[in-house]
Amino acid sequence: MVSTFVEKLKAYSKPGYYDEFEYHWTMTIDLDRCTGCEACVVACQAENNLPIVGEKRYARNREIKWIRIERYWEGDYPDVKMGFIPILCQHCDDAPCETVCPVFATYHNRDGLNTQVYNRCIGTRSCAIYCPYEVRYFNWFTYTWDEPLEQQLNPDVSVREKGVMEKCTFCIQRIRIAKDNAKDDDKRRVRDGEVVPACVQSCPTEAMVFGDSNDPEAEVSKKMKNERGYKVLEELNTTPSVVYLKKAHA
Amino acid sequence: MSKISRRDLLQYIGAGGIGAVGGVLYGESIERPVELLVPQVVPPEDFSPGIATWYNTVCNQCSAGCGISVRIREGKAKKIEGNPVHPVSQGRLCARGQSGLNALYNPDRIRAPLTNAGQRGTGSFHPIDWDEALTTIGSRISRLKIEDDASRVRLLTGRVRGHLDELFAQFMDLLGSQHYQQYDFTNPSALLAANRISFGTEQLPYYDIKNADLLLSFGADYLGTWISPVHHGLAYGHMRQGRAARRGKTVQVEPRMSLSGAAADEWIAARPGTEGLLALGLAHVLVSDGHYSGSDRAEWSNALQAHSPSVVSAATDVPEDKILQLAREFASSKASLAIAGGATTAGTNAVASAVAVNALNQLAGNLGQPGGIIFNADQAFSTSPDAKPVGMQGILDLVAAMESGEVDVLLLHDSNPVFSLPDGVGFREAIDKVPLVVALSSFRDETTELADFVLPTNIYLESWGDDVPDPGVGFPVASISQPVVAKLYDTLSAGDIILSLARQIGGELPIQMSWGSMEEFVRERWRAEFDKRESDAAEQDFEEFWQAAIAAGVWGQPGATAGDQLVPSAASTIAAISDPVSEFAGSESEYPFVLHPFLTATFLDGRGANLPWLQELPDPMTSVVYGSWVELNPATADELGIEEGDVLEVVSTAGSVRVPALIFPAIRPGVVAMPVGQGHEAYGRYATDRGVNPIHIVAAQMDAEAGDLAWAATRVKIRNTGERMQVVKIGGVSRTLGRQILGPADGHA
Amino acid sequence: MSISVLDALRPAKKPVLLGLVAVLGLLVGVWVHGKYFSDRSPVQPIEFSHTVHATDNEIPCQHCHIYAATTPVAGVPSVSKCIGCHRSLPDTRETPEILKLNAYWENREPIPWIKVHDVADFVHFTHKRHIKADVECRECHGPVETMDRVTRVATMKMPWCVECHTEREVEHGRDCWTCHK
Amino acid sequence: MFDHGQPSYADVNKDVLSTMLETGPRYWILLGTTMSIAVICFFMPWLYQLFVGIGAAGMNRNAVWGTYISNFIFWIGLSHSGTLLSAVLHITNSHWRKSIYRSAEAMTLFSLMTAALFIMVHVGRVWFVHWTFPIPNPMGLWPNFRSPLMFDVMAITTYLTASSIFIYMGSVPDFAAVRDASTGLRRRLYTIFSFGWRGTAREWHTLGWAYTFFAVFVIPLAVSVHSIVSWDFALSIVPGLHHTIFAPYFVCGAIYSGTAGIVTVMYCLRKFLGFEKYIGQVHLDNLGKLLIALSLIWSYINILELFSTWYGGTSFELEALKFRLTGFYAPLYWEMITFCAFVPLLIFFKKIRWSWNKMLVVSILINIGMLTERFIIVATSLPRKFLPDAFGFYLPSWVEISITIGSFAIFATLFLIFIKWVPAVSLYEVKETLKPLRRNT
Repeated sequence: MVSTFVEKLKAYSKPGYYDEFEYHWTMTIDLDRCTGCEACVVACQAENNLPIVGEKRYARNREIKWIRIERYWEGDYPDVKMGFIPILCQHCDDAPCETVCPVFATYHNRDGLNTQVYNRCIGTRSCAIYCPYEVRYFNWFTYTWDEPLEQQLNPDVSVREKGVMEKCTFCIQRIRIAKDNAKDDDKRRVRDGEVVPACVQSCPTEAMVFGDSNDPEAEVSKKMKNERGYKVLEELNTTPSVVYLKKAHA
Repeated sequence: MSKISRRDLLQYIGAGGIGAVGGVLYGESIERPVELLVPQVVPPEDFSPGIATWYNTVCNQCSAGCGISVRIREGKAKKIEGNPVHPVSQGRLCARGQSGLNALYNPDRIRAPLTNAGQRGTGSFHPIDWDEALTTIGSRISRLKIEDDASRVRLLTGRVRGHLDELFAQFMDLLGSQHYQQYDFTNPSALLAANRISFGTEQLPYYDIKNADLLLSFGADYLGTWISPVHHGLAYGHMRQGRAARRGKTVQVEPRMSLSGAAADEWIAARPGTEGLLALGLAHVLVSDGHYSGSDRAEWSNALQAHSPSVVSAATDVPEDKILQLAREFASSKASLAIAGGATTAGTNAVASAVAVNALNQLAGNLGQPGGIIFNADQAFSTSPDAKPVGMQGILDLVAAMESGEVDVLLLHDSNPVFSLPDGVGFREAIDKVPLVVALSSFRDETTELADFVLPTNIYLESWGDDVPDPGVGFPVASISQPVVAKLYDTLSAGDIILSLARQIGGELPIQMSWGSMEEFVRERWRAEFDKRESDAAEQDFEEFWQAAIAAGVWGQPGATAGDQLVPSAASTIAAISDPVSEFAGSESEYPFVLHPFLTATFLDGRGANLPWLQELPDPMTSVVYGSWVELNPATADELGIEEGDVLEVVSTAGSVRVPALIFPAIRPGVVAMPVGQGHEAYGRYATDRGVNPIHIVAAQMDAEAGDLAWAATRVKIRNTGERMQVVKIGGVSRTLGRQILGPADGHA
Repeated sequence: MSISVLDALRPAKKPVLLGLVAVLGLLVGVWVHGKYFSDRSPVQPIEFSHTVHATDNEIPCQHCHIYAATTPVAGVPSVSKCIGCHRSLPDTRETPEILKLNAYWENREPIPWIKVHDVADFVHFTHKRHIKADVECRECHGPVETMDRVTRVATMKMPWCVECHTEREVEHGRDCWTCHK
Repeated sequence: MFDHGQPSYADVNKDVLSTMLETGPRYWILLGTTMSIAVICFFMPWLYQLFVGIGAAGMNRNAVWGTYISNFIFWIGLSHSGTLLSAVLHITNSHWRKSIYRSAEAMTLFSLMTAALFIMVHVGRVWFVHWTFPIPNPMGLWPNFRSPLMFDVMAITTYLTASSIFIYMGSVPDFAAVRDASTGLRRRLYTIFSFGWRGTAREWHTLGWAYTFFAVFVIPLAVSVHSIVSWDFALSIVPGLHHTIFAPYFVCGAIYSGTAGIVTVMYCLRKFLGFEKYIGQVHLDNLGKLLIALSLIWSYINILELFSTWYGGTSFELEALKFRLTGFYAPLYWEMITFCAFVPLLIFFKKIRWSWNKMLVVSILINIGMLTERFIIVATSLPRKFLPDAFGFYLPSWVEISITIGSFAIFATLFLIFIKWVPAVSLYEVKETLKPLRRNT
């Protein structure tokens, strides 16, 4: 009785309920390679059925971009520098958004992914409040596609209705397919490089690397060890799954 | 509780029953509606429902010629990615390329042949069927042909490569008209001209950024818009972090920071139009400091003596020691590379500047070196038959011809001079003098709107064709483009239209151009190439080769190198060195600012403006979406008391536009920059009436040598209209406020 | 204490109780619907009988639903598939239903079958997985081989899915993203 | 304690019951107006929002919470001190409470309901809001008990239940009185309401016991409720919200605004129902003193918050503070400080404290201040969190403003209905306060 209670308590103390993950999907983004070209942004829009919100709604900050490039100027003319940094869901292992959702619409799955279940979401938007990275996007309206643009919609990803929260999934549909193939291949594990999210795939400078950091041989695990590596807002202890590599100097 | 009477009992049962029925009805009401389950009549071989297939073809969003793979589910294109085996894109793709799907499924595509109801330019068209359109046009042309007046037929296309180009050429040739010309705003005319001068070959060499240690870019936004951005991106990534303990350095010279400028380690805002001069200054140092020790050193120093650092520094407003330091780095670094593009090659001194940069490369011995300039092997197959007029000079001649009534039939394909040339050129007016204007186009852009007949073309994702990337990649390569989806509407590929026109015209055309379709034509040509290479090959060998090529989307000979690298003597360059300073239209006193129109990575010269994904894509440097803006240096803005969103009237000698201001930290004072691409009057719901087109206020000047528009050689004045307009952008505060977002401060890393 | 709620309620007892009973009935109704009224058996464009095909002629399911084992979708047989067999069956060639079939084939028209089993668009369901897990077709589709007209036997709604996943202790069978997309 | 001479038991019944049994046109007009305002300003815009999507409101990517949440907190706040006050005063058996607590508790009830409405308006898919309750379901889905919002649901429902029972229990004898004074259908209804109350000593004893029990039970509950509401913010890591002080801050603020609210309601009761006899100077005086105390505590906590933020000196917190004090919404902030910290100091003067009109003004100003306080918390912190490039801005849309106005109408409507169904002043407790009977001539 007491022991089970203690167990439950332990479970609760871990946002994801998992002490270790089957796979631990992780991404590294090398800011020294990133040129801010935004190929990833469009790739994501194409892959994940992001709506075309239109100018009026943009003007009121109602855009939906699961991955966005943030821009930071340093210094002033003539010694002015621009720093680009792609910001997407960091899939924190201690994600504030997960604890606050009253209906478990967002939870940590066994792959260390911070997932969002659109069907379960009731739209309290508290997750967006609690998320320090502001990567959660809300469907303020029902979005439509001018015929025949809707023919492009990706059948592996559902189109979200108004009133639900959505965000980067690390292209979970691609992970799902990779796992499916691996399972058919007498239940082997997914190999490194088999899963490539749309943004990583498109990146012309190969700034992004994605993989399972549980696998020490995976490229991503090696990149994470780079001395330029850091995590954005690390001081908040949300233990993000996205590692950035700082821009190097000449 | 008292016992229940029968009457009560019945009532209870009644109530329960009603409830139950209600419940069942409710359950029924939440049933999903019935859908149909429609089988195929005959399933295709490779069909497996719910599983995606990938088809390879060639991207057509710009002239880089990236290979792409398109993801198909149940016959619909779902996503475009780079073709992993294609040497140009190597599996990667830029935002523009990926937005190709928006072109394919664009709601504003032309869905059937159109003819204008009565007068031209009103934009009132009504659909007709192909036969009618083709016969009308065909008969008109054939009459001219019979009257031996075929030279009154003109063909103006965009940048067309591969065998479609040959088809066009052959068509005009057989017709007996020498007037097949191309126009593309992004055509690197100045570079080609300069290379003709310096290297005696009018081709774009391969710029080996990948292996460079120091990349010195004069105005070339090689990561955003210049020549082959995706390939350069790959190269850049490798150059930065791909090599162990060897991080390449990049320096960018430009008046307004571009994507490449943001990526650069050093960003130098030289006085606009003097970048070439800076190059010469560097060259001077290379020679005078003895970094260069060629036999022709004397000639060099002689040619460069006028360009001592002090002089150049004064002219370019770049500190002298900076010039010295750069020059030394450039000379000392193992693999250095200088490139020119953008505004540097868009002044009245375009070619001179490009030559200056060539000189720099020659002095540093970068020719034919890894990490330098590598001349291409002979292309996979020569598809461009003969040099045809490309660029503004050609348009001017065409306009003159049209004005003087020498043109009876004007065939337009995939080119929009009305939008991408200054009004001063007078294309719009001249076209009125042409009795019959036929446009082969997928969208109703400004130029297409002026046509009598609009023949809708397939999107490249629906057409057969091929392409030879230019510049090449060091070895012979050719890409095949195949239809990846069944065509959506009653359209034809440009090639097929030409072929059926040929049939209509009759004479020897149908005999000479006997191919049933573009597909057949491309196949024929490839067989010819195949036979040329393996003369003793049997039919089914080719079949295999062909199938393999289609599957891969590309064919190449990685083994075959450029052969003997030509290292031209510097003499011609030395001879060509002049004083490259651009002349600007408008006096500095009256027009205090230099107008710096820049191509955006999203719209390029405006061809991307009808794609919603690109309209919604924040501009990389400013995060602005939809619409255009004019950039000012913060200091300038303070002086004039201008804030973001103030609508400014930007006036040049050629005209004026009204556009909201945006304060941009990385632009030279005395320069105002405007993005090119918006401000369409036609071109579909996403592009029309959005922002302004700076090219309209550019003075119609040219670089004589290159014969192309000097779009960066105009001065403007600005007036605050007092109106305000929101500049729609997603960025909030673009300073880190001391937060370690871009990484821990140094020493903590 | 002597405050008797029941006494106090006496005047209102009847209506209140009736109301309660009605509500109870409602719940029962919903449950009954889910359990017993979940069938759906639309009249199909061709009166196709699984009994004839599967029982009398003992054709295995996947002979016609060829994609079931390999793809997410089981797939209805293409018209060519039907015609393929029926061409070689002279005795059936004249029946009215076969004539309909021939008509479709000659006009190269697909047969507009009406969907009987349908899962919501936001559900990621794959036949392959379930067949690989040795789930019998009948476990979800019922004894189709005995149906002259196909009738749905299960709601195909989440409670139904979850029930089975729980029973069989499917690995991650109750993780939202196993079935939702 | 009665300004106008002591009334007799009969008077009490007459005065109070008359407000229920005799309804003049003025009442109907009043009710009609409030109702129509509620429909036009609250429910119609809400309907519009349901069709269009939450985008009808001014919220955006950077500020996903807005006026709805701030109003929710405001109304929860108002709900305090109703029941809480009444309970506290009951166990400290201070007599002056007796004639005001009924309406005070009613206030609690109705502001809670209004608050609950705001949750409905706020969420994106209100038609699924029942998922926040642990209802057994065949899909085996449960709410997330780690979520502060979940605590909220629990706390508020409990509080609502408790206070409704509390108020109902207190009214049972009065229902009986109404029953005896009325005939026909009304009589039958009140027979049910009053649980057949007969007024035996035993019943009185039971009632007293139960009532005290609930009084004790409600006090910690009330405190917990607003602490939990504050946790919606405080448990986040948003700069400007992540403060340990938040729970007491909110509780104090809640009671503060609640007490001010009571003053307003008292005023109305006197004005419109002629309860001058029962609600007198003494009540005003005591409430006034209470207000002073609360305002001082409130100001103290504010200063604490500012100080600790400034002293902590992290970039995030300082930025948030700077924006709050000097940013776009600074005027609102300083308005709040004036109304909630300085204006109440006037109550020190007897002149103010003893004048109903002046006190009305003060109490309303205080609640305006509290309303803005809630708004500022939401509007200045949420759009400016950690990543400057994602900084945004929040401006309420007409929908939000109109719904805010409408919510007051809803509250008023509920209250107007209430005074026709329940004696707005507790008959029997007032009688208790009367001096031993003299037959009056």
